[in-house]
Amino acid sequence: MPAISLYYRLPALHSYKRLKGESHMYYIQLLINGISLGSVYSVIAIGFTLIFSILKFSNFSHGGVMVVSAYFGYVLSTKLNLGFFPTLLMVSVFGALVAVVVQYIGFDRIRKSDGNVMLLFVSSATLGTLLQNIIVITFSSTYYSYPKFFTTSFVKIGNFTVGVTDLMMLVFSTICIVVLMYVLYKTRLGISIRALSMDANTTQLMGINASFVIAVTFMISGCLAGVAGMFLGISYSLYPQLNALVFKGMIASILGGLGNISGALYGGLLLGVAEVFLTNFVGASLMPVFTFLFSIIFLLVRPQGISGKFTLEKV
Amino acid sequence: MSYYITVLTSITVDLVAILSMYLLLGLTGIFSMGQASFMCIGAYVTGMIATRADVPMGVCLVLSILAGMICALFVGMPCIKLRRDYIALVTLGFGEAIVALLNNMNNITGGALGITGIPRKINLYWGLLILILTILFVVNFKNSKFGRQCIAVKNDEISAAAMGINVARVKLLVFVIAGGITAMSGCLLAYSTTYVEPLAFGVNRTINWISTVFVGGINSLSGSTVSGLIFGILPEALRFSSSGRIILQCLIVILVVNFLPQGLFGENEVGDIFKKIKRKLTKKPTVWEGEK
Amino acid sequence: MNIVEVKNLSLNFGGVKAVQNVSLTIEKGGVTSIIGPNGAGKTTFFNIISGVYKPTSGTVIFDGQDITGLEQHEISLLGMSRTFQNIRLFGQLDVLRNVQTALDSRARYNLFDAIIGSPKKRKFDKQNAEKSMECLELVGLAKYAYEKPGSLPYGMQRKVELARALASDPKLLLLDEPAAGLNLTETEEFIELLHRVQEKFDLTILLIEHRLQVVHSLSKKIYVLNFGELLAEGTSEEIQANEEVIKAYMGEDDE
Amino acid sequence: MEMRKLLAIFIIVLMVASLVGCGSSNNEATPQETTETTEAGEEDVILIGGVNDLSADRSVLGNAINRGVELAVKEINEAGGILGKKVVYKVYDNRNDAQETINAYTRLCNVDNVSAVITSDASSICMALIEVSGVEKIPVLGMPSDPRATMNVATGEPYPYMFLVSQPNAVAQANIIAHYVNENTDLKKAAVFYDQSNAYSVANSEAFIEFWKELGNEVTIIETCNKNDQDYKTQLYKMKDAGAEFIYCPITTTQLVLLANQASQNGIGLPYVGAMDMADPFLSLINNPEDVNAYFQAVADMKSERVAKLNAAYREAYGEDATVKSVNGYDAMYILKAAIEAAGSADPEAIRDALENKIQNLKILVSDNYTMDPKTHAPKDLGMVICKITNGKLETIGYYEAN
Repeated sequence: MPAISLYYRLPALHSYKRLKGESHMYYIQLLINGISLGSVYSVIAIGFTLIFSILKFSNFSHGGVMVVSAYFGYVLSTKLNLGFFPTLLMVSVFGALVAVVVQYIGFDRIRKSDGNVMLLFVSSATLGTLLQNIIVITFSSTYYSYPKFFTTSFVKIGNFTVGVTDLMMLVFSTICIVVLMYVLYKTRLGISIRALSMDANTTQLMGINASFVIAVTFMISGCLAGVAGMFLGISYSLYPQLNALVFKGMIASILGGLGNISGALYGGLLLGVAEVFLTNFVGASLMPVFTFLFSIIFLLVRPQGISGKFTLEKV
Repeated sequence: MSYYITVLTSITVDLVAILSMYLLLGLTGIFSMGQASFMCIGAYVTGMIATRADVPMGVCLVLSILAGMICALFVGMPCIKLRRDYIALVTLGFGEAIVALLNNMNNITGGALGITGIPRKINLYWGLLILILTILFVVNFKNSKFGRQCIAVKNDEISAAAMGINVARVKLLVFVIAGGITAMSGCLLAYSTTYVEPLAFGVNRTINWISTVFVGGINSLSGSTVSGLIFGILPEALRFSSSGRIILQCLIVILVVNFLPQGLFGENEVGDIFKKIKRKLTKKPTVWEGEK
Repeated sequence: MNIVEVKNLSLNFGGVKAVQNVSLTIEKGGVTSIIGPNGAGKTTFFNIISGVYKPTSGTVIFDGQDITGLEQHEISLLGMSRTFQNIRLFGQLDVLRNVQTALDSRARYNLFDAIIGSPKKRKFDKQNAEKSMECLELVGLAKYAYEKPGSLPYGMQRKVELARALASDPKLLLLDEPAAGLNLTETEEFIELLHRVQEKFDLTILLIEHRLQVVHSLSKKIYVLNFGELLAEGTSEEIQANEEVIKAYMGEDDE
Repeated sequence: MEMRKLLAIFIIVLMVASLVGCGSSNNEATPQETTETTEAGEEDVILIGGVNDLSADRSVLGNAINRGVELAVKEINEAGGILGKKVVYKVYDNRNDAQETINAYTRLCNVDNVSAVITSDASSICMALIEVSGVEKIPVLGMPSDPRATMNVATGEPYPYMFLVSQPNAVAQANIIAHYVNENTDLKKAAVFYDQSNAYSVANSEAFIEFWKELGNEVTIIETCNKNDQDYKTQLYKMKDAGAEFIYCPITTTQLVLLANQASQNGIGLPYVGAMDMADPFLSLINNPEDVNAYFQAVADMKSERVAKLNAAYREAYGEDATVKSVNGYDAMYILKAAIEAAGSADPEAIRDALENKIQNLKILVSDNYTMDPKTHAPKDLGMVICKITNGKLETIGYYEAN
């Protein structure tokens, strides 16, 4: 065995061949990749920000719900041999149920006793860890993956390739967002949710049942967590640490303007595209450093986020 | 009983970090999600110096604190005036950036392989000494005008500013001090584990500290300390059950947060008892009844 | 001599003109009042003067110094102190410490003094605590010094806020609807207290109120704001006789 | 308010009670998670300790190793134990954390009085034990990939109580695969893709790059990823562009799945050369196994006769297929058994000496003539089994030694 120096430095040999040739095509492909990565972040961020908008705390149990749903979908699709759509349906229902249970165990009491918002955060982070560890205990002895739902794994659109799971993710996140927007802006329930997010006290005075609306909001958020979890499971395989992605959701929702639904969508896409382009130009190794600098600069330039409105605090 | 000494030493190290979390979250209401990265900075400063030169512990301690404070200044400056939630985002991103940097500069930091062979210089007595000094620091800080200003800032920023308190400066001051203390705990960690690696300082560590502070009582230094002690000992006591102990820990946090929102100690401090007695013994303040 | 001179002050909130081109002066000493119906921009005007909001245009001169755009705490340290419409005390600090925060920002000792508990620190803390206690005695709340403000009734909380604002020996005291939420006897008591305070401290008080009768006996000069604009100014009698003011108040039925 | 105070006091009392309860039970020799509980006194048993990643990020690997050890202990006890004594195995979780590991190890040494400790395959865990093992003087058997875990690289001296067992370190692994690929295939231009936050991945790829260049081949591009990255397409494009003939990717199974799925989605059909994580169940996890061509190494061929007994026992005990990590744990226990037998007693110092000098030509699952190198505290010239994946079909080529 030859002696080798362990501090041997790995140089980053980046190739910029693409720059000479058909560069614009390459960048469009990068953009597509960024958007498909971003759509994952968006779905997480929307579920995350939905809760933030009404209860004003960062709901980290969202990641836990995602993981549990992802494994539930795995059990359904392998043990019961359910197809893609039935599984997706069941998983989103399951996610909604878990989220409601989580809200009941973790947040209901604190919310009613009007405690510190940070208590809600601590409760959610703990519940997230709890859910993750339940999965670790039940499933952690080996790796699992979903069965193959789609016969082809990628489609060609012109010269560009898009993965089928990415495409499905994009389609479903768009559907989710459209449905959500419809519910929020066109139905009585949605108006209640939005009213609650603006002014909880007045809303309750106007005869809206806050507990019910909050429970429903958690169900919607849980649904999104279920969908996100299942797609993550399909494209990224199952592992209990999947809930770490909730941090990306948090970053995306802050970039988008905390508590703003459409902002979370844009924030997710922005984060996804930024990560892919940073990986291309500075390499994955330094990507987190530049993401950090990017987010600081972004917040300094636009402190209210992409879609956030700047409101002066009432004195 | 070297085992108990080892465990207690590791608890003192964590307690120092929890004290800094108390300063940030309990006293001033700053929500830092990446506080563990300051511990990482302290640990790495110590690791890099102690493995290259035979320097006394004090030097590393001071350098770690300085490094932590400088980084905190750098991170805090741009975001301290922004909305409260943004500091969580920026510190979270900072944590990931630090890990990436450490992994990248592997000719200085050893990259993901970490740094081995740090001399073991911390024993329980040193740890306790530093812990007690830190507690004294925090107690004196809390009982001075700075402590009152911090609480004022936490309760109501606008009202605090109307009292002439420079809110941004107070927050930055606390953030920098907390960065220094956390980095110091990192230095202690490096000296007690003799090995540091970037992955040990993830966001879960910070979340653990946050829950510890809340369980003890967000407004009580004694509470935070006691709950730090409990959460240090409890996993050791439950060591026989690998999965049970995490779940039990989670359940305790959820129970406390739900049923004792003020934490175990509420706003009580151990020192308050003496103060109350003293107040009862001395003359009562003269009461001005008004013109009735 | 004028302690405050406001020239052409305006503030827009995303299209809404909260304060429009207001110019006024406040003479040193005595009580000056700003009245106006709800939503007339009185509190916003206060917030601009005390530095919470930055004006879109115009200047504010306080005690001969241009304070437009200064931070809240800088203005406070120049000697302007205020209370809030919805009481904003520090819930976690007891009454005495609430008052003491106003003096703490003026206490001259540094972090090092604080940590080692130096004589300098102890001297300042003792001085300030004594002074705060005096202020509490003045408002008649000394026996509640070690209570949390949340446990006191509303009227007392108002007095604590007043004591806190007075503790720093301000040149100008801004009171934002100090009688709001108080019943008739409490209001009278409060007016009484203000008289006393004014005599003792020799300061200038600027008072916001939307009920004319409250300021009637106190103020030597009254400004009337309506829809963010200055509607009228004059002595109490002049204002009571002013047709426009009566018209503005007639539109409002909730009082 | 009163009820809250009561509740607070109740919780504190509960915690203190559990502490006291556990503290007192420590002294009794009734370990809770043992494969074999005995009523006999300490004289009749040999206590073996375990510290492993049973929860947190590496729980899959830690549990697999631990189960391997447990099965071996069960087997040994059924066959009459070691030196006529029953083996009691007591394992603690470390949450993949260095500080926890040190606490667990000192507890095993001081409270449980074990004779030796079997630990994780994570280098970080083993490296955290270097210092403390020198103080407690209880030998540690781990599977760290980083050579620094068993040897002081600066002085060339092995740490007296640290041992690498049942698999070669990352450098030796890279050496094996680099030589094999060089000699038996016509792949020349390598792209290296590694996880810069994973110590094993970094150590292995650094060594591979050096060996590969030494063998006169070319490394065209080096790309990295981070722990929680989800998108490798950019790196894949770059590697394809750079004209690489294969991707060397010593990354974790989860990451490999991601890489293979995204490569086949984007029609990047480069073959992979990898480390151990391409073993089963890797192929069953990816969407299009038929797109995968790869060479990789494993400590054992999981389908061979040698492992059949372990496989059957594992399936019976846990209802799942065993993985190569269980082989590591299983062999570690048998190496320890051989050392104790050679030492003739369960004295930690004697076991240490035996581990250093008397492990020779042992027949275990990973090798027919397993020998410990006293100079490095690592297995001497241990080869690995080379496996090949052709269009999604896994076949075992055979045992291969680099020299």
